[in-house]
Amino acid sequence: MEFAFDAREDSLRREVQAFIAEELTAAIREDIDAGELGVQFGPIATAFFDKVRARGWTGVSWPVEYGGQGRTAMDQFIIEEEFGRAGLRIGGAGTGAPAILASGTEEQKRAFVPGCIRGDIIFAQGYSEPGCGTDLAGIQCRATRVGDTYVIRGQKTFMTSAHVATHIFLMVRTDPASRRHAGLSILLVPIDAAGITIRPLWTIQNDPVAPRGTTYGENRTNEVFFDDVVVPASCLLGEEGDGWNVAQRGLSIDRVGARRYLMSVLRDEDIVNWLKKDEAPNRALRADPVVRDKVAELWIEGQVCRLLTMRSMTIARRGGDFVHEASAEKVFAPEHGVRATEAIGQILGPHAQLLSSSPEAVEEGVFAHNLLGAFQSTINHGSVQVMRDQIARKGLGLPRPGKRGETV
Amino acid sequence: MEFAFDAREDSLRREVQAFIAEELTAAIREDIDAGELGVQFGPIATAFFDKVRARGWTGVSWPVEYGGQGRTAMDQFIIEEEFGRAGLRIGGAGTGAPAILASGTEEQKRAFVPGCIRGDIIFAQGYSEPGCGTDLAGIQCRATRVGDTYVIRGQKTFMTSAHVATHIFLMVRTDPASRRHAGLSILLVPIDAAGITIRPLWTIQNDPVAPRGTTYGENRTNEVFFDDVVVPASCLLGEEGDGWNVAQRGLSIDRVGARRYLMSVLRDEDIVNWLKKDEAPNRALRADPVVRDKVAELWIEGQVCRLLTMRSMTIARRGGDFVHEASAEKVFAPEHGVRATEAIGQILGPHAQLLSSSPEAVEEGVFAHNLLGAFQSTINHGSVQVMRDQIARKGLGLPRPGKRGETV
Amino acid sequence: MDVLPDEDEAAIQATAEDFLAAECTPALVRAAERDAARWSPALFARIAELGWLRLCLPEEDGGDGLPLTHLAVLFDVLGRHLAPVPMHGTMVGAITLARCGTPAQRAILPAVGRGEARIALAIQEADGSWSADALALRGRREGDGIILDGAKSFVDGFRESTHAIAAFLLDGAPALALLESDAPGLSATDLVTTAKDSSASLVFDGVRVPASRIIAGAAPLRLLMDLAAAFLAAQMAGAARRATERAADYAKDRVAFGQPIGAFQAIQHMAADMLIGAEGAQLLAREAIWRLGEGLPATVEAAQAKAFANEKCLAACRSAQQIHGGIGFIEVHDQQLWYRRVAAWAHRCGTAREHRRTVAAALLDQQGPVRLDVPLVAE
Amino acid sequence: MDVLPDEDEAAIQATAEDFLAAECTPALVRAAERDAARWSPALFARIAELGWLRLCLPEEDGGDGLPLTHLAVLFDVLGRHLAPVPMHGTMVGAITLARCGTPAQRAILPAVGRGEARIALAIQEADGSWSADALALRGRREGDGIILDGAKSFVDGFRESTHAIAAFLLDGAPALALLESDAPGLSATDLVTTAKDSSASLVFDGVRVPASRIIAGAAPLRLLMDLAAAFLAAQMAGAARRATERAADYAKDRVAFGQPIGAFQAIQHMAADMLIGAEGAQLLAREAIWRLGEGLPATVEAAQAKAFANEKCLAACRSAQQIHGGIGFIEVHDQQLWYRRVAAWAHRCGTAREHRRTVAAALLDQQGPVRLDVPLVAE
Repeated sequence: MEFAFDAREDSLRREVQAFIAEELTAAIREDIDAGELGVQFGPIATAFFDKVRARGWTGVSWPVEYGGQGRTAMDQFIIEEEFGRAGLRIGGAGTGAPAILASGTEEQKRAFVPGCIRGDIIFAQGYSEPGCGTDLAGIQCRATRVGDTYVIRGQKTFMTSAHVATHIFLMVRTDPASRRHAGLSILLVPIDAAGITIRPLWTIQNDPVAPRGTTYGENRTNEVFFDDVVVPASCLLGEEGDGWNVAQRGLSIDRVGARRYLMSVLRDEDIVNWLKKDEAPNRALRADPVVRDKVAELWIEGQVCRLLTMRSMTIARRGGDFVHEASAEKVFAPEHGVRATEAIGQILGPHAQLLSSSPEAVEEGVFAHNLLGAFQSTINHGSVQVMRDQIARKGLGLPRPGKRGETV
Repeated sequence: MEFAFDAREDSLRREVQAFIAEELTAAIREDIDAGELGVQFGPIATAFFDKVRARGWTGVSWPVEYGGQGRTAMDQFIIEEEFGRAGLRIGGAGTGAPAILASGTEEQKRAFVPGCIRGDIIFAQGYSEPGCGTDLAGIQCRATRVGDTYVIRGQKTFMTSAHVATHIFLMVRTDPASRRHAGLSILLVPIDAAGITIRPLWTIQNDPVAPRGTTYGENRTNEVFFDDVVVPASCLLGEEGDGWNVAQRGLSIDRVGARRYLMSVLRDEDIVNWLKKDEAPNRALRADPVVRDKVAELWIEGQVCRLLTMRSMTIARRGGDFVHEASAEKVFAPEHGVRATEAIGQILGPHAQLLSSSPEAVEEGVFAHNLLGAFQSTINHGSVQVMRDQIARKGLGLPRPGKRGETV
Repeated sequence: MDVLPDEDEAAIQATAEDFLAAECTPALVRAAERDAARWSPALFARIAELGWLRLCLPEEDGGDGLPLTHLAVLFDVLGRHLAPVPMHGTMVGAITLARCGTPAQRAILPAVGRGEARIALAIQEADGSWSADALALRGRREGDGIILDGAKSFVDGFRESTHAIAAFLLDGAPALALLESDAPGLSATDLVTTAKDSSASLVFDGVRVPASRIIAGAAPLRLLMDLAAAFLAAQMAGAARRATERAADYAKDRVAFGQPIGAFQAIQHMAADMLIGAEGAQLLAREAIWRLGEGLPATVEAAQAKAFANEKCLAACRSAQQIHGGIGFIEVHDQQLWYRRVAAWAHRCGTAREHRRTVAAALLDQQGPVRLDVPLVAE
Repeated sequence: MDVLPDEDEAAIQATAEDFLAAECTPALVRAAERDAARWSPALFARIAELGWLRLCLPEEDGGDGLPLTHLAVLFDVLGRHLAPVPMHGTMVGAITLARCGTPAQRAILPAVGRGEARIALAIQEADGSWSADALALRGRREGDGIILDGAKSFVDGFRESTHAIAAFLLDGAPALALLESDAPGLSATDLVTTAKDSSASLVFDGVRVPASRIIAGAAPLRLLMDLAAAFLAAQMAGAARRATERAADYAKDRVAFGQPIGAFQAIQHMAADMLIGAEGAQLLAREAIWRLGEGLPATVEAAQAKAFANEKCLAACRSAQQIHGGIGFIEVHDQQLWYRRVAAWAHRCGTAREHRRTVAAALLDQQGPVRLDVPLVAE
């Protein structure tokens, strides 16, 4: 056991912090905020991200031969955490590249991974459909093999970055006779392929728009329609019919890591730092033992989130396989985020309802917007219900339910 | 709506309180405590209970023709509550009489109900078996009709009052080919029938014995073995094979009412009244805003327990049927009891572990013993899991599970 | 002891449910959100026609003189349908005036009963405290009246009100002032809340209130705050119950893993807890309102109801979101309407912490033992 | 950053698990409960032979000088098997002496390593507070030493100890006294706890302690209390984890409603939460112990671990009882052993409320912003 980062990691963290403090100017921030989802922005921000890339802080843990840095997952965590704390997303989660590295052909790796690292290629995740979210095995979006092409027909939803993406990491049913997990495949689909229609789904964070750093603060996601979209068969990732396993390798990265961790715990720090402000209401709340007790309770839970994340990082570093540990993190941390959000509401009182554009809003309304969004992290990328099923079965060996008898 | 007792009920309550204050002497208490389960005791206590009966405070809501008073269920609640607060059990729950009144023959009603009221007849409840508790439909204890008799063979467990009872309210399987709820019957079996063996099961409240008023403080329950026990066929209650329905009518009374209510909430009052004592540690804890906040939270939950109980009483008074209301009470109140017990532990600190015989024990160790027992009330007479199933299905119309598919 | 609606109350409840289910659709709620005024004058006019506003006003003030429990069931139904009308402040204000006002002050009540006068409550100030001890707005005596200089915040429904009742300090003691919303010197800034209803901060710049419009003393403010907390708790219970029913309905239809998600025990148990939370809040609120109607002390009961509702009704609505999965996050889906509103209501009229402080004081700072069924009286 | 046992730690853990699974059976635990001394000298002797007691003592004191994390895994395994041996007080005391003691005071350590010296901790007093501020026992200087008159309470393992370390006030500041358990003037009264292990109240009637046996200053007491809280949290995490595993095993076998109860989602989700609670406590405790081993400030980390363990490990053990149904209540069934012990441990070495107070002070009463991954230092 070693509950500390090593000297090299500490120094990396300081370097990233110093870089952000020096380089991330107000002008760059404005440029980034004017863009979408931290990926579409103007020339000032582009220059900034070029510097980030020049430092080797994107594609950190990916292989050198595909444009990565070949460094440790912990280095990547540190870099992502520091940029995440500054409100910026730096590569990694949700990009599709991990799955391509795991299952792609040599050609696909060369075609996509360097672009993902450079930011030229942005994947949207094409899993959910109107009829299936948590249970992805119900996917109906169909791709039919016709000669050297696939013809795609169907609909996807909650494709958050579709409107800024260059490609879709698309899960389709290639075997129409198949059921459940069998007969699914992953296609890497160019977003500009003919027959793709993207329609915005505005979220409850849209009016007014959630401030930076809100947990699940996206103001837009998308429905995407595929109307006989023809793509070359070379878009297939991995084996046809093996899409479930191909996707699992890519999905798991969204359940752990810096982004998920920060999403769940930033409010713990925010409320403490807000209470420490030298203003009268803050002073009064800070002196209230009931507030203090609650804040300490949240803080301790936040520490558990951190340690569960560090446990996942330890397992990854050691090259081991997860049993139930990633699922445990994906239950405790999101639900902590919800508990923290609601507890903070009862500390702030009526200020907790004031959104970003409101006079008298506290911290640009981040607590209020978080209240609107936090529950989403208990659903996306595997609901806490499904995660608990997995903990019980994998971590404790409990049996799958069979046909249940009468219960009353 | 009328959130108050009427003048007659208030006066009844005052009368019972005055009676207990005047008549329940230390000598009587001693005599009762020397007995078992509030039903076996010496001549002093017997004289006291004769006076209670003379006031018409047993069998309160049962028909006059069978020795009852024909009064309201609320009168019975008030009387049971006041005696319960004094640590005494007065008729009603668990006696078997409600089920006999609902399903018995005229002869059975005359044979048993007046005796239950007088205290001459005491029923032990013979439901659980080693292989079935929550799922009573798994009962295997067999009764075979042989001429004008039933021959009983099998085993029961957790028969708490078997060692003081005169009869067993016994659920048996009369149709060996039947499964689940079908083919069960209820027999009213004299405890002294040949072939019945009673063995004590000592509980974790036995050494030292839990003080009076501990939630689930029984120090003994029993296993009961039936070795070809022959009883007359007239012991059958209701129709042969209809035992499930016969029992439901008797069981429901154990899920609501004064005893269940007090079991869940007495600690709320106890901790407040203990904190109000004029001693230094109590004063210090009483002044701690964190303790105050927690005690208020428990108190509010206790009020919800009271109101859920009053809702059940309202439904009963109006002659309506329960939908999910009794189940809601049977979820919230026992779990509140557990929450209260554990929260009080973190208020009391190391005193919370001191049992009844310990020096320095707080309130004779009632909080510590409660910690040992409170969880039992989330299990007995229908686990909170089964109760929640019922709330969801009956209260919200959610479907029974069918054959579940793969969940991951 | 009868904790369920009686025949009259049940009839009002059924009528209100039928009416609002038909008239107060999610589309109407959305339209009110988009409107600059953020309420539905048309719906409020219909409600006035139906007589709900005069139901519990005294007969001598043009009301029907029915017990306050009728409002308990009405607020439940208004909460169920998220009715965008200024019933809460108007009824709280009107009943306070009916109880504590002079005949001159009560002169507004017939207009309230007709829906013509609408009242907003200006109780809290910038720090958000829900406590008479936190009052900072002071009245300065001048001639036959007082002058108010200062500010109020979190004044819900001010834009659609004709009047406001403001709490302030007069000679160091609490008092209430009945003001016209357009009183000279009074200005409002809109707040933007998760509920997207109307809420405002007020600035009092030498606002003159004649002595005849002042109600002095701590008791009227106490009554006003108790009514506000209890009525809002009732409204939250209704909303939470409806959110629970909607989630259950969704769970019956939505299929995952080969069966309706409502057949999964995890969803069933979550739904059961949602229902219990909503029902517990409803019972607590109804008890408080019944006591208020009987003229009994109810500060502790109102505090209990709001403390419990804040946590449990919000949890029920959040679980309803969870059951709805991704669509709970999407603006065009209706479920979020319940969540956003209850997320605001859970922070109005006092936090759980503040209300528990009231309960704790009643429990611990008075002589003598307590019993759960013996009401506590706040100091 | 590596939060899992390394090769050495894992080896110790595996050895300890094998040994205690075989030797420290529920029957042995029960026998210790029935014994007047309430511990197992035989098991402790075997543990001493295995060298566990000297593992983390300094080499110059006859120890193996291994990092304290080895004790973290040992306390986990001791908790798993409810080992009725005085490891907790003995190790806490010994490490405090090793860190803060004079050479003369450290002279006891080789005997500790051999199992011959066993230490009980006399920290708390009659009011049960876990705080140096609550010390009331005062030492009076007399000649070359001090005289202690007063009382201590909740002294766990005193009956089986050869020594006690008592916290007291010397000239108004905290100090520790190393005493022989049979010191003249020292008398004990047994307490009866849910754990049915040994715990006592002590009366000091003119107990004389030579100056050479005094360790003055707040820091040694702080270290002692941090070690006590962190080790006990580690032990609770182990017990909760094992209770969870046992409940899961039971749920695989026990059939109800036509399937093993462990196939019900309600049971599965309860079990998942039990596991997470035990693992969270384990991680928090291990971090605290690692920091203590590195000589870093760890008061906040120890407080975090014990606060979390008190609530979550007790909840896990209680849920294990719930899964066991009626038999959880029966003395002859073993599951209750875990529940009864953790029900005691959850109330020793500080309540959640007390430990959260420590965390809150470190969070809120110091300058500068906080970050979750930057350790807080208690004042």
